[in-house]
Amino acid sequence: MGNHTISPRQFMYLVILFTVGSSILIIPTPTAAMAKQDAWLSVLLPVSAGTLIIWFLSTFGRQLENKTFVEAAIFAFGNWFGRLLSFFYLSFIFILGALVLRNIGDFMTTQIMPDTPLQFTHILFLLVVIFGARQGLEVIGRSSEIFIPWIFLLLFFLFFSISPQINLDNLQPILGGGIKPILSSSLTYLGTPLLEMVIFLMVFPYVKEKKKAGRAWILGALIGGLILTLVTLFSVLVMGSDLTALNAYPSYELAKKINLAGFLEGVEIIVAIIWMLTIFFKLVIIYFACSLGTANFLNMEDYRPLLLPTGMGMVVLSIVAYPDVAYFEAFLGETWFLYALTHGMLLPLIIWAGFMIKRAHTESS
Amino acid sequence: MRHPLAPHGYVKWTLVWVVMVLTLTGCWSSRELDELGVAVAIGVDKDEDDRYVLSVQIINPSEVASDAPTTRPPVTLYTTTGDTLFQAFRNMTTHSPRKVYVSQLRMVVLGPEIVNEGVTPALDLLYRNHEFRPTFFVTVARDASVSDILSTLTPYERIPAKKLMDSLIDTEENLGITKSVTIDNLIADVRSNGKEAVLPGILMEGDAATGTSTTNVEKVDAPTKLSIDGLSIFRGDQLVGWLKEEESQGYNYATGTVQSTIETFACDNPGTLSVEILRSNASMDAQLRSGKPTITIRVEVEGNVGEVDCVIDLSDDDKMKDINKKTEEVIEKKINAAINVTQEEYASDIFGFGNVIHRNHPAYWKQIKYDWKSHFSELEVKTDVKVKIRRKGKSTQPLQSEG
Amino acid sequence: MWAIIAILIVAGAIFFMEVPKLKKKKQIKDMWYVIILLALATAATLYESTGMETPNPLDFIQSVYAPIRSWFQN
Amino acid sequence: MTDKDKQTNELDDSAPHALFSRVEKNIAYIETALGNSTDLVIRHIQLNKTKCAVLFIDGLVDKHTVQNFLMEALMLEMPKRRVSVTTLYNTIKDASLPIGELEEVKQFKDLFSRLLSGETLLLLDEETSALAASTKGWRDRGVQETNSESVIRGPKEAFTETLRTNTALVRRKIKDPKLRIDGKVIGRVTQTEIAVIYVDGLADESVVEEVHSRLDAIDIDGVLESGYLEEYIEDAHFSPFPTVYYSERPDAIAGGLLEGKVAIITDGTPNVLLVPALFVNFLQSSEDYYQRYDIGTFIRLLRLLSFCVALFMPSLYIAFTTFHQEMIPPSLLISLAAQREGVPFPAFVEALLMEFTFEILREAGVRLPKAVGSAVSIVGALVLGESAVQAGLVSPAMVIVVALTAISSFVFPSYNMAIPIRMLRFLFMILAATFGLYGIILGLIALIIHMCSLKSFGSPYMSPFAPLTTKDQKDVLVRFPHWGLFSRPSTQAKNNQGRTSHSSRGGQS
Repeated sequence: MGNHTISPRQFMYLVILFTVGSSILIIPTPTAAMAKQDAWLSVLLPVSAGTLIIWFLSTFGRQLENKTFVEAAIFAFGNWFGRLLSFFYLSFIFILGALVLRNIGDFMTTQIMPDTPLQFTHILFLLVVIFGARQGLEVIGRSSEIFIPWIFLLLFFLFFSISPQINLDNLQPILGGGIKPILSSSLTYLGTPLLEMVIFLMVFPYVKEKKKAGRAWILGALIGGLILTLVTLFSVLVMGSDLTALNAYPSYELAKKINLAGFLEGVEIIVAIIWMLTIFFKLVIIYFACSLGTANFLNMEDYRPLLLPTGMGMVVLSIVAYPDVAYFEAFLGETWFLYALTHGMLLPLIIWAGFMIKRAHTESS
Repeated sequence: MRHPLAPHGYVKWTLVWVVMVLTLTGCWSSRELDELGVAVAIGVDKDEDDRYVLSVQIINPSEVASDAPTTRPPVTLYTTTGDTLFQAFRNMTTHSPRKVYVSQLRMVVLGPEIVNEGVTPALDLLYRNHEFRPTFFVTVARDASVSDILSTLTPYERIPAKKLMDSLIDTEENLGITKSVTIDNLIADVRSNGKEAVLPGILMEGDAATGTSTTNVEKVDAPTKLSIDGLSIFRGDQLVGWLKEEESQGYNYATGTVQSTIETFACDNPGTLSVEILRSNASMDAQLRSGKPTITIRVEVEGNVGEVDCVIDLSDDDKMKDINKKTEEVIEKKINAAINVTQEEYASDIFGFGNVIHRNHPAYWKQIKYDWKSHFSELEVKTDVKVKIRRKGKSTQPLQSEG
Repeated sequence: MWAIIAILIVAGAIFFMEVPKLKKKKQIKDMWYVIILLALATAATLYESTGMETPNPLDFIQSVYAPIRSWFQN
Repeated sequence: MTDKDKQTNELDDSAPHALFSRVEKNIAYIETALGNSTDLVIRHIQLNKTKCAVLFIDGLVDKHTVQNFLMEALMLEMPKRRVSVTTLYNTIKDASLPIGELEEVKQFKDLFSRLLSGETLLLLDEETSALAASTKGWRDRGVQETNSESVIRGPKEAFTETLRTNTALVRRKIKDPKLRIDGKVIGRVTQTEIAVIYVDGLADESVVEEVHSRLDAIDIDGVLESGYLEEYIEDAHFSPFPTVYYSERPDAIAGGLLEGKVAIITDGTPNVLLVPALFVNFLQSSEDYYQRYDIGTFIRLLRLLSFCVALFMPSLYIAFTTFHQEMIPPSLLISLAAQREGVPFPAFVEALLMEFTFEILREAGVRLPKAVGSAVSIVGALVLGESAVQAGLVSPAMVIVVALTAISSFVFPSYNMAIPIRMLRFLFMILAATFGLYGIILGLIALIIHMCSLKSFGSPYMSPFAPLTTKDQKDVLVRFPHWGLFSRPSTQAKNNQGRTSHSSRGGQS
């Protein structure tokens, strides 16, 4: 499908952006609500556990050689059952895409432009995403190389300029509530970026140097996880766990508190820019994976014609997906982890098993 | 090479046009600068009918920015009422010709009624609404109505809210008798079990009526003045009392927020000696002995000899040690006074001893968390102040000599 | 009303952007897939724009996972 | 097919391919073909009893050469005894004429192109081939100082309208036998000469091939300027960004050739094309390499900054003042608000108005005769700076913004790059007016994606940023000292990477 191949480094950048995107909005609040001052631990802990998941996914990806996940499912389980499994996978991606889109829309209409209708915010964002996805993976990878330094620079600026307001007391007592709330709140992180990584199995075939790419995947997830840990850590350090949990968008509130030398104020828009960039890349990957998967599913030559119709559907779903923010919080807290677990872990395991058996079978015969 | 008219190009430009049309359909959230009433201070109180009274001090930009002196005041005050604060805000539109814009808000003044009744309902809006940034200060109007304070014009600094903010920060930094509190600090303290809130007070001297007129600022010594005054003590979200100046200082020493101040004490010989405090550091610890917590406050202070109005041999090391010790005593006395008054009179843990216990002994804290108020009054607190006087200023000896 | 017109215009624009291209490339099967998907998406959008209660897949997911969740929590 | 096409084709088709043997017939034919043009000079002479004719176009030939070398030689140096026409022809061709370039012409088509490009033809009776002597010489502007790309330090000379002069200017810079100059003629009617120049061994063969094949594919009646070619050979037709670099400066072109690029010189224009062109090339000036590296680096960063300023300043101003007032420092906000009191338009319209006014002034300034130019600038300054503000039409802050934007857009060494900025600026202003920073950021993302998707003759437009090549970063935003620039850009010069030896730095280190 065209000449889109990306280098392991570009792939790593995409993984970082994917990990940070939208999780940076979602993670701090529920973790601080549950794990209180240990919220950062409940992000750091699953980052290490996530290495295992990604190791499995990347090994699987290497064994797939140049097949995408959907192609592998069809190869392993045949035209009908394989397609059924792929359908679950694709619907997972599609729903995730709609939720991510809604995340940025919610954020924008809550914090920055309350009078702008949600639909238009979504449509504009999605148009740019479609534009990006249409250019293919190669261009997405290259533009990630342009943006990554800026994201790091802005993050550094955020951390640096908020550091005078750190209060170390906010972190104590460490492990004051025991390990249990940390474990249960770490499910949020597992569910939100980590298990979603299965989407990269649609991208992985297009990465050059598979061995290096596997390492880049793990490294990218680690760096992304570290950024999220830092964001959570700083939120708690500056605002305390109570206010972090109270805020819908703690990292944005964090940036609002920046006041350097009395004149550098009101720079919270910097955080909004980080979010928009990371969420953009997350969505573009999701979108690419979704339409490419659908094209594979339907045996189409090119995924590009699918982009616009899919976009229409995604805008609708993003609007109807939840009536209010409370519904989303409940969904995220209660169901999402299980949903992500079945699609992000169970499904690849099944297909991996089927794929290995089938491959051994075809090789022997 | 792709053909010039490959479909790719069509799509790209169609997208561009869709975006253009989409964007041209509306500018939903935009507000022109000249449509904004930039609010710098907000006053919240309640009237006799238990309705919220909202006063908003709005900048009159052309007056503030212009070089030519005018007779119109630099700020305007609008006051509305409403069943909720939000409603009062919306009622503002009937008074103010412009949309009230609060992102540049510097100060919120809470009225006597509302602080006695409980501030949480008022704080909710101030924290929930996206336009409010969490950097403005919250203060309490002391013995004056909120609208009187906010309608007082200040000399020298044209915007009264800015004057209030500046003097609040200056008083905090140079005198240590007050403490600036931003909205998120206040909310965190009000919501926390192990710490109670304090808020600085604003005092109005002089006649309220003269303060509102520009004649107030035309005199060299403005008849009506605003000043920052001490700290108020909260229990939960209600005001329960005020700290005296010295107690406020003691409070700031204990929490380590003193940046610079003056301590004065009597010499052995008649006269006084003042020490300029340059920096201070405080830490609190909780020890658990036989199931009873003890708090130790350690304060480290560094300073200079500031003013000597008595006869003393400053070249004598023992004398310097003596000054150290005396300063320590003065500071310790202030801290203890603050602790005593909060423990005995108000039963309000403004020092955050509860949080200290939580940090050091989480398990114990869990047992007493909900019963903390009663425990607080019996809490044993030790103070340990260390003062280091480093320098004596330009003169080596006092001007007064024994001869 | 305006919403419906706008949706139809957008759907029409997408149709004319994608379908003739595929037809020219003789990818007839792909063309039909695109038309079907576009029709589905347009229908969903129209349905949503009329303000009727649109079925929400998240409700469905929640109901499917409800038993597992209660088992998981115990 | 248009009428014009038909005509040219008729001429081509009806032309007999070979020359006639009678000189009158040939001359008659040529006269008809050229429609008895008054600038066609035909001199009939008798050489050794053979009828001959010398033909040239007045104004295109150097008359001095024609008289002193050609005519004189023909008339004075001819063999006295009678010889056959063939011998005479051969003698003239091989021995008699003291002229550098002399070629045989057998076809009318060839004859016309030579005649019309300034060569002098010698026709002999009973001979079916003519002799074409290169006597080209016409009024030439001469090598002058460039107006559009001036530098403080560095050579002042610029290309001229004459192809040969231009190739010579390049040759003078690069005296390597590997410098290749391939000739081409494009344009059915104009028959414009094109030269493709590259350094063999440095330039990527596939790029050279690509340049040739793209040029060969062009079918156009006329090429009056290199812009005609640019539009045909550029990669991104639907992009505001230029993917072909052009310059008037021989040193800039020579520098490009040394980096492994390919230059295309078009006769009749001083603007020489250079491919592949990357985004960063447009932000670099040849002067960067002449000044010391620290100031070179500083200026490059300054250019990038002014790129951003020129592109985003008005839209950011709109976004901040109408959407994100919290980002403006309080005292600035107050003074901005005071300035805006009484301005009748929204900030967006105000900005649009001023930007358009500025664009009009700029265009007027370019077109107007120099004498009137100063009048325009006075009016412009008054309109923009004083009256509009005093009339309360715009706020002073907006004037500052527009002025800064305008100045910033003049910083680029290549005029090319200012064009996308001028156009995209308005797009960003619309986005800012409707979605604030949200719109600007989305627009920026789309812009970067678009730029990343561009390619110029196989090189990614945004390289060496994307894809990131660490070792090429030495000569992008920062300029390393020449002794530190070890390698050529890796996307273009694939074959020969080494640029300097590592130990060639003099002085004490």
